[in-house]
Order: sequence, then C-alpha cells, then structure tokens
Amino acid sequence: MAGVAVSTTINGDHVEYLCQPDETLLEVLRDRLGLTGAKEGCGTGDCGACSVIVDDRLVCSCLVLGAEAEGRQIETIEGMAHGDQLHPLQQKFLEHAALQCGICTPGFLIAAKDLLAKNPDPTEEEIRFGLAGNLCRCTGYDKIVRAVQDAANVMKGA
Amino acid sequence: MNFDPRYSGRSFTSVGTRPIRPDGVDKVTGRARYGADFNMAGQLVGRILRSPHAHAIIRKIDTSKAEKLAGVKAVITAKDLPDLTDGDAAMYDILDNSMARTKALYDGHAVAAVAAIDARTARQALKLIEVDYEVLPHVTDVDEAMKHSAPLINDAIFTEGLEEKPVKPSNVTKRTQYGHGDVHQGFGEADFVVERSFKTEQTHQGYIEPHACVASVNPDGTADLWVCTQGHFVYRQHCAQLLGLEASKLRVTSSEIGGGFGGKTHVWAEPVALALSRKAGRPVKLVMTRDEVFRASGPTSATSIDVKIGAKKDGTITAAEATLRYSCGPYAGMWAEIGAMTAFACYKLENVKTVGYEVLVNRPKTAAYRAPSAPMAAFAVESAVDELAKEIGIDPVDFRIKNAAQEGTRASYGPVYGPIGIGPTLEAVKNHPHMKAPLGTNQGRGMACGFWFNFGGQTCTDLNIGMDGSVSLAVGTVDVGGSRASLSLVAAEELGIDYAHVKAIVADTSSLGYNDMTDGSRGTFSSSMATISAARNAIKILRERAAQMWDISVDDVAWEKGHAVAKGEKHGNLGKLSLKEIAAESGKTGGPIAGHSELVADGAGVSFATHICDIEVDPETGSTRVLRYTVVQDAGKAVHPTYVEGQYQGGAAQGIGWALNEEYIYGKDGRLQNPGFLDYRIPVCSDLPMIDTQILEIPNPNHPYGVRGVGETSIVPPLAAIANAVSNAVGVRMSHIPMSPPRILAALEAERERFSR
Amino acid sequence: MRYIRPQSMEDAVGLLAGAAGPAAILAGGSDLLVRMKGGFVEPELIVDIKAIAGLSDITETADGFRIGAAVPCAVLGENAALKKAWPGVVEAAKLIGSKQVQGRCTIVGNLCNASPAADSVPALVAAGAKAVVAGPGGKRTIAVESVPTGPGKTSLAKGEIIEAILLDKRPPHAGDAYQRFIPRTEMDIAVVSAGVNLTVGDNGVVKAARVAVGAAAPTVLLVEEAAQVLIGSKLDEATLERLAKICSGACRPIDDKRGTIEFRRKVAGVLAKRVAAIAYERAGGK
Amino acid sequence: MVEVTLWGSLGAAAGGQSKLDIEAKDIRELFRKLSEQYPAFEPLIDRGIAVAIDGTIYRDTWSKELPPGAEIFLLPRLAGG
Repeated sequence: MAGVAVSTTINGDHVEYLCQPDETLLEVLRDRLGLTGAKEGCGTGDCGACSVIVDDRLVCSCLVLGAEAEGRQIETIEGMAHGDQLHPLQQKFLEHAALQCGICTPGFLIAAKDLLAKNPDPTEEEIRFGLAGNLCRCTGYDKIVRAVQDAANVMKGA
Repeated sequence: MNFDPRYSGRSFTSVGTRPIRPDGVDKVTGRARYGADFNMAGQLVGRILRSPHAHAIIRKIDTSKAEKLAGVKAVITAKDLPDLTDGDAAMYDILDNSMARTKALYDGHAVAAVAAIDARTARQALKLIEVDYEVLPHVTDVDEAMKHSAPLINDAIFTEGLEEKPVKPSNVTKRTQYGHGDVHQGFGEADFVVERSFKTEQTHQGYIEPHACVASVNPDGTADLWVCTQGHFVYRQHCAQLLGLEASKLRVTSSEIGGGFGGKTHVWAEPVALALSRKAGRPVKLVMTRDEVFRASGPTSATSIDVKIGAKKDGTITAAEATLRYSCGPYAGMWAEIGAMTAFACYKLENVKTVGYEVLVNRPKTAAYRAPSAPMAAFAVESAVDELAKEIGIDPVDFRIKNAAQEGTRASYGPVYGPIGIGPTLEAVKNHPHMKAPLGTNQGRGMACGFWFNFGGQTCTDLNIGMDGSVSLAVGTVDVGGSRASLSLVAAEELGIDYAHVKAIVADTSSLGYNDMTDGSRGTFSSSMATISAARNAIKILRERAAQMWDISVDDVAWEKGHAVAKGEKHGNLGKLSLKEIAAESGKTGGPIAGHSELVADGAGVSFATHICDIEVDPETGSTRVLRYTVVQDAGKAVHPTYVEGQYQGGAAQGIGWALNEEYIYGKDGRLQNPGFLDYRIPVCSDLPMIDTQILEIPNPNHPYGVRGVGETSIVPPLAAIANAVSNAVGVRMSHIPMSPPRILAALEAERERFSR
Repeated sequence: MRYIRPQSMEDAVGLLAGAAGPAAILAGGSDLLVRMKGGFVEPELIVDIKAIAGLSDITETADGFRIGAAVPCAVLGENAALKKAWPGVVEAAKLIGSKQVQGRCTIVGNLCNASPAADSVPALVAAGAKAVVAGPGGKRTIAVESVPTGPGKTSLAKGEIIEAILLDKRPPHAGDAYQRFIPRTEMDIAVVSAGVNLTVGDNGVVKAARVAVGAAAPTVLLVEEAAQVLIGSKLDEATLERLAKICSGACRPIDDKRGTIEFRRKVAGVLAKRVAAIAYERAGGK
Repeated sequence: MVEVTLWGSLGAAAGGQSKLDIEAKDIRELFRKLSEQYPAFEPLIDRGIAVAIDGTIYRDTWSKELPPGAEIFLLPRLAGG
C-alpha cells in the first residue's frame, strides 16, 4: 500500500502528513498528529464523537479519508478556544455542567458551533434536531440544550 | 480510625453550591485523556479474534500463519492465560470470558488475539488464524433456556437453592426466594387480584467510549496498565491474579472514563492486552470496536417475569408474589436474585414472596447496568400496581401512598427499614404541577416508583496541604460524572476554605490505598466520607501546628471557618491563623501537612424515586413521543446539585431508551443482529424533552452530611412510568419491553380486533 | 490499495474500467467507509470523484435541475430554487443520517448503495428523476428506478459512473413529499417509507401522480395502481383510504431487526396517505 | 445473644432454619460462629454476605457491633452499576 502525501490546514496551521489510502481522517488526527480531542465512539458515523468541520461543513472524521483532506480547511476541538479564551460554548458547557463523562463533549461542541454559525438563534427543537447526530449517554441532553441556548444568547449579544 | 460517620445537622458554606468542575476545561478543550488517548514508546496494536458461533467447541486453533506475517509480534490463545484462579469460580468465569478456553459460549467470545505493529497488520493476522469449531446447538432466549429440552450450556452446573439436590445439570444456575408472611392467605383476603406476565429484552449500558487500554509488562515482573475503568484497584486485583503478577508491581492508572454505568466494573480485554504485552515484550494498546463492545462486553439481563398482586376494596395490598427469570449470559450471576430482592421494596406488605431463577444463555456475560436488575422487576410490579389501582378504581398515586413502605416497615427483601424516602417522593409527585397539566388526544400520563440499595465500601483518600495553602485531594474512586467537583466541595467545607483552592485528582493504584470501584452509587457517598475524615485528620495537625506557632497547648486551639482560633481568656490577644498562614510555616513546624483516611463507608442507605411521564402515541403507527418527564428522588444531601440533577436526568434518559427502543436482537443463528449505534437505538437529542428534576433531601443518618448515593435509582422507574403512560394514552397494556412501534401497533391492532368482534 | 483523485470524468471512467481488482467510487463516502471499516469491501482502488469539474454543482437549466454526483445532501437543502421546486426530494435527502452525514452523503451514493431503505430513492422515483450515466461507451440517461436491481446491486456496468441526477422543471400546481417511519426521531434507517409527486389542475383535481414506497421490497416500488387512484381525485378521505390499502397491498416486505412484515405493510399505507396529503397541499390543491 | 434472620435461600445452609440465635458482639464474631456451627456457611461468607442491622446494610464493616435487641438480617452481598 502506497502512502498518500497530504498538505492541509488544521486549526489555521499548515500541516503535512503521509497516510495510507484507507486511513480515515480521524485516525490521522489521533494517531499521526496527536490531536486526540476527536473521539472514536463507533467508527461508523453513528455517534458524532469524532465531529470536525471541513471547509465549513460539519462531518464525522471517521467517514472522511485522510487523503481527502488535501487542500482543505479543518477545524477540530483543539482549535476552538482562542489562546486562554474559551469559546462561549465551551464556557457555557462548563457552567451548565453539560457534560458528565465528557467523551461526547468535543463532538457536541463542534456540532453546536456549526449549528450556531448557520442558525444563530435556534429554537429548542432546532437545537435538538441539529445535535441529533451526537450521542450522549450521561446527561439526557437537558443541560447540553440549555448550554447551547445560553451560549447562543451570549454570542448574539457579542 | 476514630471517625464518627453519624449525621450532624449543620449549615453548609460550600456543599450545595454549583461550581465548575476541576476537570472541566480539559474536557471542553479536548485535552482530557481517555482510554484510547494514551500511547507508549514502541507500542503495538492488539486485536482480538472472536467466535462467530453462539455455541461451539474449539477443537483446534492454528496460529502459525498469523505468527509468520511480517509485523506480527505476538499471537495468543487461552494457553497463554493459564488458569491461576485457584478455585475462585467468579474469577474463572472472568478468565474464560476474556479468552475462551474450551468452548465459545456466545457470538463474539474471544478465542485468540494478536499484537502487531499497526492495525492493518493486526487485522490481517486475525484472518490468518484458523479455528476449528464444532458448532453446538445454542439457546439465547431466557424462557427457552429453562426448558428441559434446551441445549445445555455448562454441564457442570446443577441448580442451586432447590429443596432436593438435582441429579441433572441445568441452565438454571440458581433458585432464590425472598419474602415473608403467607401469600396464599393474603390472596384469600383480596377483593381484587391482578396477575400479569412480562418480558424485557436485553439492553446495553451504551457508554460512548469503547473499552480501551494500554498494557506494558516488563521482564522484571513489573507492569503498567492505563485503562478506562470504574475501578482501577479492582482491575489491578483481577489482572494481577489472572496474570500471576504481584498486585503492587502492577500499576493501574484510570484514564478519564467515557461512561461505564456498570459495564466497566470488571475486566474484559485487559488481561488479554497484558498477556500480549508479556509475550511480545512491548507495550500493547487494545481498543474495542463498537461492534465488539456490543457483542463481547456485558449487557444487562433479558427477563421474563410473572407478577400477582391482591388488594382489598379499600386499596390495601394483601399479598404480592413474583417469579423472576433473568438471563446471565453463559456464566452464573446473581441478577435474578437482585430482581427478587428489589421487586416489591417500595411497598409495605404483610404477605410477599418472590422467586428468582438465574438462567444461562448463549449471550455475552451479563454485567451490572445502573441499579442492575431493578428496572425490569419494577417494570413488572409497577405495571401490575397500576392495573390493580384501575380495577379497584383508586388513583394510582393514592394507591401507592396508601401502601408505601415507611420507617419500621419490613422490606420485602427482609430487614426493617430505617428512615426512607418513598413516601416523600410520592407526596411530592402528588403535589407536583406536572400531575395537573392538561393532556391532549392520544396523550397519557404515567407514574412509577423505583428502589435501589446503594453501596458504600472500602475507601481511601489523601489530602495534602501545599505551602501556599492550596489543597490537593487524591481519591481512589473513579470520577464518572463530576465527583471530583463534589469531593472538592466537601474538602473545602470541612477545612473551611474556598473551593477554588482545592484540586481533586483520581490517584493511580500505586499512589493510594485500595478503593472499591465506583459502583452502587457509592463514589460521592464513600469518598466524601473519607474526604471528611482526611480533612479532620489534617485539621488536627493544623491545630497542632498553630499551637506550636503560638506556643500554647493544642487543647486550646479550635478550628473555625478555615482558621485556627485560640480559645480561652488567656489567649484573648491572639489573632486567628488562617490555613494558608499555618501552611506557609509548615516547613518549620514539623514538615508537610496532610490528612489521610482509610475507611469502610457503610450505611449507604436505600434510595427511592418516583417519576412522572407524559407520552403521545400515534395510533396509526405505534410511534411514541415523550412529551414531559419529571424525576423526584431523595439525595440525602445534594453536594453539587447540578451533578445530582445530571444523574437523575441521565438515568431517566437511559430508562426511556430501554422502555422504547433499545434491545439486543439475535437471529436464529444466535448472532447479534444489531451491534452498532444505528440499530441499537439509544435516545438522540431530538427524542427527548427537558427532564425536570426535584431533589428531596432526607438526611442519611449514617453520613456526616446526610449524603446518599444518587447515581442509579433514576433508571428504575422509567420503564413502568412509560408503560403506564402508554396504557393511559391508548388503552393497551404493554407487557413486552421495549415498547417499540411494531409492538405498540400490534397491541393496538389486537385491541381493535377484540372490539370489532 | 490506491487512492486517486482524477480531474476529469474520462480519467475516472478509464481508471474504473481498467481496474484489475475491486474498485470503489468515493463521493461522500458515508456508505463506502462504513463498509470498508466492517471489512465487507476491500477495494484495490478508490476513485475520489470530487475534483471532477461540475460534479459538485447544482445547476438550474431550461429543463429543470442537474444535481452533480458529488453534491452533499446538506447542499440540496441550501438551494432555495430546488427546495421550492422539489421539496419532497430535498426533505428525503435531508433525512439521511445526521447533520454530519448530510455534510458528506450524496443522493447518487444513496441510489448506488442500492439499499431498499434508502431515503432519497422513493422521493426521486416519485419525482421521475433520471440519472446521467458516463461510461466507457459514452453517456446515457436512465430512469433512477432502473439503477438498483436488488439489495446492494445496480444495473451499472464496470467503469460506469452516475455523474448527475436530473429533475424536471416543475409545471404549475405540482408538489411532492416524502416521509419515512423510524423508531427514533433521527439517526435511523427507514423501516418503511413513501414518496408522492402530484400535479393538480386548476379545479383541484389530480392530473398526474407518481407514488413510490421504500423498504417494502428488494427495490423501491413504483406503485402504478396507487397513482391511478389519485388521478382524477381531489384526495378525499375515501381516495386516501384506497391509496393506503393499495400501497399496503403492494408491499412485499420482510421481517428483520428494523420491523415486521405486518408493521411495514400497515405503515406503508399510513405514510402514503399522509404524504399524498402533503404533496397535494404543496401543489396548491388545498 | 442476638437473633439472626436468614434470607430465603440461606436457610438451607442452616439446615432449613430461618432464624438462629448466636452469641456474638460484632459481625466478625457472628460470621466466625456461623462458620463453626454451620460449616455450609463458610463458602457463602467467602462469596459475600452482608448484614443488615436495624435496616442499615453493612457489607464490609466486620467490626460493626450487634446491639442487643437489634434486628439482624443476613443478605447476599450485591453488585451495583
């Protein structure tokens, strides 16, 4: 199997790597680049724990090949805060205790960021359907939805 | 240890507030390290070959081709994990489950494993392992497995607990019985008797993080294990025993854990990872796929339950009886027994009898799942209680209040209750605005009660005071949902300092004494008790140091609100000394200041909850939607109320999933049909409403702050609450969980058929 | 294994036609990667078609819409003109998987995966959509319902790629709709589904109709008899009941982990009824 | 002397009795004497028996005193999630 040379942008930084043709972007991020914030909960696109944004499009990184990242802009959880300044969603997840075990949290934050970018003032129903691709087994989603609502309010005011 | 665990009414400064958790920032930035997020130099990838057969003799395993594949560093079978269990039956089962020895007992049972330089090579190597199976007839259904004609899963098992010793082996491992009084006489006194049969399908805890570990065994007999677990000390014991290591030479570090709910309470693939590392001489990372998690970790029991309850016209229950059959996978468990104990625990009963049958099936080894065994029993009992209330013509809440257990009631499982919370949760529900809210067409409201025991157990903490006056708290109970925040609050409370100056961590097995695992709702209950004890020990030293600094007797030094205070008139001119001031001088007053605690936290106190659920049913499709949900539960004292609410909401959501859609589906071939999150349907965000909570605080007399465990009970009532709501919405009594749309539609059609005749 | 991202359709066709071992086309990858992960397919060659000019575009032509094979379903929902003309097709495409999956998956992929339960296919069949197939022998345009021939099987020959889906320009008073039944509210595969496409006259009478039922047979069913019932009606209660009965009767479903024969049969009718009413309303019928 | 009640299935280990009178000041002594008087108890104690004293369940505190007149009830030691 011949490696594929990829040149891409991750969280604003230029990154180059060599990957196998069947290697997923999730595997590249976690195993080659040390970006372990994206989690593998299923590997089949059913849990959303590996969510990243590729060219402004929310995707499961387990359903993207590493080779496909060539020339793309990728955003992961590691790039969500600006220096020591947490993103309002990160801050609100903390304040509302919108996480228990926290394994789904990076995926939820990325998905919620994408949701608010496309719909800054979502209803509860829009939030619930917008985040339906992210599984959480601990919280019953209640505090997650509230944290997203609160963050949306903060971000609108900003 | 002179620690007095008794409750003392006191006012709180820190406990009961809602600060941000100490591990929070790491978790929202992706920095927190879970089981699969850790790597070691020279690490190999481990993968496991699993049986495709539900029941088969392993005639021969040929690993030679796999061993020859370039990049493969070790291939192991059961031979590489020799039996060192020395007659310990439970450990032998764990060993056999981690690597099948003579028979594959379920679809997914491990039969061999490889360690290779990368995942691709490891996958390739698995394909080169040749296993010669002799396929045997299998049985996956709990009722089928009890029949005399059923394939026998273990011919060395003879049913325990029968009056006469059986002469033939059986899939029924054990019969257990609980109760008191005379049910025959009790039913004779009843004006109304309801008798129903129920089934519940097998569910999985569904934690989002698959089992993952990195194992490293050195030639000198030392070893390290990084692993996601609910109890790293327990994993150390298991692995040390199964691998023949000295426990103290195996350091187990618990990673952040991405959910467990009972499923990470004993080892699964960890001994395999260690055995691979031992053979390869290199660290091995072993991460289960989701498919493996479903097929080969520990789901809950499938059950079949008969319930009979009788009552007088005035609503007094005169007798209650249940027969409970629980599947346990291919290894004996005690799941039916727990079901038999919990079934009627909410009620005051003169005559009660429960019988449990523990049944072997060709499914994965049953593990604990949040208040294990209680939800299924509660589903059956609480459904029947609603039916009985309907027959008598009494409001279901009033009926339950009339028959609720209270202090002094003999529990159906034996002892007499102390102060308990079932009555108050029912009264709270009766008065809750939810109960009065209007309902629309095809909508119904149901309620149900639930019980769980709660545990304490062995617990150890270290509390170290830095020279800057900050406090580090090392605990040994894995934090599954915010307990580091709660325990920091407790340390702050006891020491009288600000929460911001306390940092709690979960210590590894070499840094702290033994701790039981985080199960049985014990994490915050037990570790808070040990933290209080450790803080009190530290305060004793702080007082001694202050006495030195003042040059007075320690008897004259008291500890108040984070300060040493000199008592007595002769010391009237001495100001207070803060913890920080004392800590700053500690190098000159005798060295580091710390408090330690090793104790058994017993007296956890039983727990009760009552839930209310509104549901809408689409009569044309059988589809359901949960419209509103309320949890009322006793917390004793909520240390961090937000995380208590979180436990209530999370348990309710799991219960809702169990009630409506989650189930293991086996084909006729004995293979699991839905080992993935697409077809094992846990609730998604859009499936649920907000889940309202009401925390009651009835202090636990056996904890200094009155704390009770809160983690598990919330999963007990939802199955029945939803079944009762469906019944009230569309008039059909659902006796089979999950109440999936095809089952509800079939019930509705049958009902229409009945009426049209 | 090789991963190649050709720049032209000719190159893509050439690669696929010349592949010695199993080859796979990669657009959204939401089926392909899952199958690779599960070990069900091990392609020797992966041809990523996303760099081919035009394949990632939706274009409005004089005849209607041309949806490139690499257009993610999420993009369909962002195209106002398409959404207005073919709301049923768009809502079907936007039901596939999650937001994350919709950011990748394509309707062509959904079609070529050839699952009887594919969400977008009944809507496309009801819409009378066509597929433009490029291959070693040139291009041809075929009805979408002729693509899947059974679960996991298509009529495409070696080297052939569907490069676009064509949807007709809408006459006035036309509407389509799609619904599926799933146990949850999201993140499920259809247990059974129905798509209806109607054109209504000024008098409110249905002039033309197509009715498709999914997950009820090895391939999506185009139920002619159901369409005949709708044509000439104003979708009164009796017509809808007949529609339901015909659709239920047309089903040849199986029992599986997602549903029973009885359930699929019954709910196919219920959905057909509901979907027809929505399509009728969208067509301005009422 | 305390009166100890056995759960349903445990009675078999005591020859079918459901209540036993044992001279014991704490749980440790209770378990020791039970093993001495009824050898069938020993493996069961090894596997785990909890003691409810006036309704409060003790799983591990073998030093716990058994107050005279208290209700002593033996239960299996349970697993949790």
